[in-house]
Amino acid sequence: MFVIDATVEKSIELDNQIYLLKIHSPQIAETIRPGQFLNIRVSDSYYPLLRRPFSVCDVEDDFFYLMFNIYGEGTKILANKRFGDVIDVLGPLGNGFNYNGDYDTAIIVAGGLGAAPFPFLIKKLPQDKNVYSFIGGRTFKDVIIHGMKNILTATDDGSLGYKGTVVDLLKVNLPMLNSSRIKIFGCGPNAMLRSLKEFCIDNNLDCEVSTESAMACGFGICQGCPIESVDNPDKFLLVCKDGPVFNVKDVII
Amino acid sequence: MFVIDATVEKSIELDNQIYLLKIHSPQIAETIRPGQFLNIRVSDSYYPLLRRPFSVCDVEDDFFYLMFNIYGEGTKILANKRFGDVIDVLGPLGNGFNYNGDYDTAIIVAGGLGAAPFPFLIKKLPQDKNVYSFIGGRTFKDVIIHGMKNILTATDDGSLGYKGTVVDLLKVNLPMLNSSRIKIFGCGPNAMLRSLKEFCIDNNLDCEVSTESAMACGFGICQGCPIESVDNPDKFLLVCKDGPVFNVKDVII
Amino acid sequence: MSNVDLSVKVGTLTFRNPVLLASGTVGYGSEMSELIDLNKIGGIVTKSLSLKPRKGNPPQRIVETPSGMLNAIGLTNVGVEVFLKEKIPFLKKFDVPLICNIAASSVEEYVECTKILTEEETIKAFEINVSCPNVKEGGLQFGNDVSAVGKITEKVKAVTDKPVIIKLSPNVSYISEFAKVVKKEGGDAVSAINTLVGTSFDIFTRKPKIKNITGGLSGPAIKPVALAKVLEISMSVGIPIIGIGGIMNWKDVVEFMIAGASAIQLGTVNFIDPAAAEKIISSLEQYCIKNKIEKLSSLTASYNL
Amino acid sequence: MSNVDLSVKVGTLTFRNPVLLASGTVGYGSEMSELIDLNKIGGIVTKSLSLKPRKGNPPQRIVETPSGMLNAIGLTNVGVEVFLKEKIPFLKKFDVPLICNIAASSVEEYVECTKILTEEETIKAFEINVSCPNVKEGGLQFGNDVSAVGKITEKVKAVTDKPVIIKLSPNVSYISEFAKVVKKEGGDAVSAINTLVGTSFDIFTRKPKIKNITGGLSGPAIKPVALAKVLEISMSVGIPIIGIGGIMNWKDVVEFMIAGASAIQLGTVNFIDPAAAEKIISSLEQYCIKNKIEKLSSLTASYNL
Ligand SMILES: Cc1cc2nc3c(=O)[nH]c(=O)nc-3n(C[C@H](O)[C@H](O)[C@H](O)COP(=O)(O)OP(=O)(O)OC[C@H]3O[C@@H](n4cnc5c(N)ncnc54)[C@H](O)[C@@H]3O)c2cc1C
Ligand SMILES: Cc1cc2nc3c(=O)[nH]c(=O)nc-3n(C[C@H](O)[C@H](O)[C@H](O)COP(=O)(O)OP(=O)(O)OC[C@H]3O[C@@H](n4cnc5c(N)ncnc54)[C@H](O)[C@@H]3O)c2cc1C
Ligand SMILES: Cc1cc2nc3c(=O)[nH]c(=O)nc-3n(C[C@H](O)[C@H](O)[C@H](O)COP(=O)(O)O)c2cc1C
Ligand SMILES: Cc1cc2nc3c(=O)[nH]c(=O)nc-3n(C[C@H](O)[C@H](O)[C@H](O)COP(=O)(O)O)c2cc1C
Ligand code: FES
Ligand code: FES
Repeated sequence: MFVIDATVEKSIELDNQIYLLKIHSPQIAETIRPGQFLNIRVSDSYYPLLRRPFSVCDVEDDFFYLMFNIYGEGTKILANKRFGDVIDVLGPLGNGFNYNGDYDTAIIVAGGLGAAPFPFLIKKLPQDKNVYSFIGGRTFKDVIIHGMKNILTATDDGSLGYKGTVVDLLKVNLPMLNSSRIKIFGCGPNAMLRSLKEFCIDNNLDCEVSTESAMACGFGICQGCPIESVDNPDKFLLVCKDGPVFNVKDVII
Repeated sequence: MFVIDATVEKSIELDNQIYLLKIHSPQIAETIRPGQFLNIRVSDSYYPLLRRPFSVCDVEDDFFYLMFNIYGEGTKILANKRFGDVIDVLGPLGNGFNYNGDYDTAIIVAGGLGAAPFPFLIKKLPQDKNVYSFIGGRTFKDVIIHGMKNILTATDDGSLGYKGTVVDLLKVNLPMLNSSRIKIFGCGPNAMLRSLKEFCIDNNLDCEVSTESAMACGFGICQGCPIESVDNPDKFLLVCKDGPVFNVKDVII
Repeated sequence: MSNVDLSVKVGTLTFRNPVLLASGTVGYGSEMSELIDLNKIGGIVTKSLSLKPRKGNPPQRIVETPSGMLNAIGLTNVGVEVFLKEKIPFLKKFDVPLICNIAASSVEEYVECTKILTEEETIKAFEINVSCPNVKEGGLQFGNDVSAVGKITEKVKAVTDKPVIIKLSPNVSYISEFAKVVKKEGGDAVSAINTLVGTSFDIFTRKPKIKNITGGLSGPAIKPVALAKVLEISMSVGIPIIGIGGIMNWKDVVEFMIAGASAIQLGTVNFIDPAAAEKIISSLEQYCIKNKIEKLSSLTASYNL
Repeated sequence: MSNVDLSVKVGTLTFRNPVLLASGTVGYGSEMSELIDLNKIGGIVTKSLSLKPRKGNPPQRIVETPSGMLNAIGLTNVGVEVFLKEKIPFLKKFDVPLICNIAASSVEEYVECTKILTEEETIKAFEINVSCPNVKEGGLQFGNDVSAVGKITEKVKAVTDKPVIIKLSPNVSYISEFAKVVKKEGGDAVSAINTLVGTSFDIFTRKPKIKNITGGLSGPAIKPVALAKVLEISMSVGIPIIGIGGIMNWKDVVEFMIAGASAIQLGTVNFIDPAAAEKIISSLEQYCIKNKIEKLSSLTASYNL
């Protein structure tokens, strides 16, 4: 964990108003793992005041990528960064995915911008794993397939792929994957994560999800990001330090 | 008085870290008079929150110019404006100089950035007036001669022109100007304005100065910019509305 | 024309929309009238008036702070007499409810001002400023004293039939105690909040940047505090509330109404974006249409705790 | 090595420089130690401790506001016992004065905590939090009650020889009255200020963004208020003050010292720029050299009104 000034290489706007920010930082590129995140100071003024947490979306040589859409003040400023702009990055933060396990098929389940951490995960997956990417969104505009492999899509309105939630799509397709040694990696809105959790627990599937929370510090000093633990009702876990990736068995989403 | 979005044409950096911002606005260019000012919103965030007042430095066709140096947060943001950036301008504000009078020689007395309003004034002076520009600064770096005519300079450290204050320079040179019908126009730090006022009153010279004050609104609704009136000790004048230009006889600086 | 009803009630007062302009941030209306159409605004609250003209504090009166500003104007005003003679005729030209804000140094002065002003039919209501942090007498001395606020309410109510709104100070432990006494003494509504006491030093001269030493903090910086005060009153006292503090846009207005405000006032934003009131009113209308809200007033105290 | 003396005294306590890290914004030091050299910091104030562990408030606990943030952590902490067993050993490795902050729900609990912790020699002083706005019992209930603050000071002083600093609430009319009672009951210093009560609503769900309904406002937005509170105490009570509230850089530190603070604490800035403390300390040194200030402590209460 360190604080570093990193230099923007370029800001890329994908079709659907999704931005990819390519940033130069050998130190981050070298140390960060899939599922970890960075806490980014978007401006040196006091407005916006707090850093903004972003998953690392991908790493390429000495560069890393962030993926986001313009949501509020902070992401608006980020989207306008240009070549040569310097941004203050705190990271690597959090635990990251456990992807070196005893399984043969990795299933990505992403809702909307929940796609962000997966290009990097897919890149880092050991060679011997198969990957299927289940990508959902409200409409076709919200489906982000950048950096995904073996893609199946679902939209609430049926404008692209399966009509229904991405978890429904998973339910329908799982039998056909013909694998008993599956690990699921999910990221997306809480409602999606809750239904994914239910499905995985009912079907005894190993599943890790990347969670979100409002955050101030991002590294465990403010206690701002609690998440209810299954094992210990007397104590919250911290999304920033104990997560953001949790096994669905361990947390109440 | 109106609020308008104006488009930056370019930001020009003069040698001595003085910026000229050229801005497109036919409405401002057409209506503003020398000595009037604009209250400018440098960013649409809440930091910095308040508008910043700037004299109009010059007008050319459909463009107007601001002149400033990087002083704090606001001027830093302004200096970084580029072609196409839109800024929110409130103006024209204040009264401006009375330059159409019964005199034949206009004498400009400017200290440091007090030079700002004079290029426009000099341009607008009736053809039949002579102009001399007395320009002072702490060192040669602070002497701004942009847009001035018949220049005499003074610096506190003697690094350029006369060694001493610009008012001292005026005292020394006034007899040589050979004119009895003089009008003096001053702008600069309060200490300079005070000594200019003293000199002009002692010598019965007609003198208008452009004053400064912290401001919030710039158009008379906040009462934030009082200046002590000579005539009426029971009531302050407002720099933004009754000024910023005052005859030195009327105000206590 | 849409069917949305933006009108709100504050006690017996009706405003065509909840957006009023706050005392001290609109002068007596004339400058603002060049920049916005006053006939569209919910109402105007005048700069605080006292019986005699007040010169106010010497400069520097204003300093910027992070997302806020400090002011110590010191209640500069033309006095009741000049107001009636010179300012009212201009305001009469507009179809906009006028609330007259009064600040005084004694209970008697509050009463005296009200007595004189209540004769003027253009004035629809009074807002009694018991909370100015920038004057030695009156101001906080009253604003922090429950019984003084009660007494002022009672005495002012006794000399006017028009609604009396008491503008409360946020610089107290429990603002609801003040709202309670206002209600008890017959006050029609409360305005919350006035500015928070603050200061700022020049680190080179070691002098306060504001000549008055302290000033009143306003602007977006104080919005969370103002909202908490409005909510506190709303949850414990049944009195109409006019919400004030850091409102910059229509979303802030909705937030204050949800927290308990029947109407709101725009202060500092008028300096930054003089057209804010008009923009906000039309955005509120759009918001209602989009969210199928028939009566904007249904937002008031609609919090979901 | 420069000859500048950055050290400051707060009552009988000496710190090598005035920059302490505020309670709740540094945890128990371990995470921060990865980002800055704790051996250079003036001191560390622990997250508020209570006798038993506290789970704290459910999420959402944090929301950003203009130039500030609201938090309602609810005093999540490991409790006195675990603190001594698991956190102290780590902190012992550093040469940095440790101030233990205590928050409790009753006078007895304050006393009990102090009694246990005073045995631990690593702890140099106590900061008694009587002003947390985010817990039902204790917190503001004490912080807004002069006699409760007096009683807590007296009882805690009775069970420890170490300096006792009382952390005051800004949510009161006159903070100096609280400082006075602390002094009278033998308190060694006051910390000013804790957070201001604030709230924020989601305009779509109409729920408070913070689950606890209200939270504590911190950050640059509150700096002017904090400075005014420090000045108020400094002008009327002869007690050392630790200034807190919105400090972001060395200039802010100088401003607080001029206004009356002997030392200061960094809070919210630690989240934004975890290295702020180190940067500030070295800038303060530069500032002293440049301005030929031999002892930084000479700034304290050097205001020029
Ligand atoms: C571990 C982690 C990883 C994330 N990764 C990504 C990513 O890769 N791409 C992406 O687009 N977004 C990601 N987010 C969400 C991202 O942080 C928010 O979209 C961002 O803060 C919005 O900032 P804004 O200034 O544009 O929005 P504003 O609404 O102006 O402000 C956002 C504020 O609200 C809070 N907030 C709002 N939305 C969220 C949210 N979804 N999660 C947490 N806090 C929120 C924050 O506290 C922040 O202070 C991640 C969040 C977390 C916790
Ligand atoms: C009528 C008028 C005309 C002006 N014309 C010019 C001009 O042409 N060129 C120029 O460079 N400057 C001019 N100034 C001064 C200019 O407004 C300040 O330099 C500017 O506000 C600095 O902003 P900042 O954000 O960079 O500085 P900051 O220090 O970040 O903030 C400035 C704040 O402090 C106050 N302030 C600081 N300095 C001044 C000052 N000198 N006058 C008034 N308020 C001040 C303001 O209230 C403002 O909110 C003028 C001021 C007035 C009143
Ligand atoms: C420059 C200035 C002058 C003010 N003058 C008065 C006044 O005369 N009387 C009064 O009751 N409130 C006065 N106020 C307080 C405002 O009416 C309002 O309560 C406060 O500014 C908070 O709202 P805001 O954050 O929207 O500005 C003044 C505020 C400012 C900024
Ligand atoms: C997330 C957070 C947690 C806090 N927890 C505590 C606490 O446990 N005990 C305490 O006395 N103060 C606590 N505070 C208050 C700070 O110590 C400090 O008084 C306040 O934040 C103002 O300073 P700042 O503006 O520099 O943050 C907390 C503040 C924040 C932001
Ligand atoms: S964000 Fe601060 S502890 Fe997690
Ligand atoms: S700046 Fe507002 S009245 Fe002059």
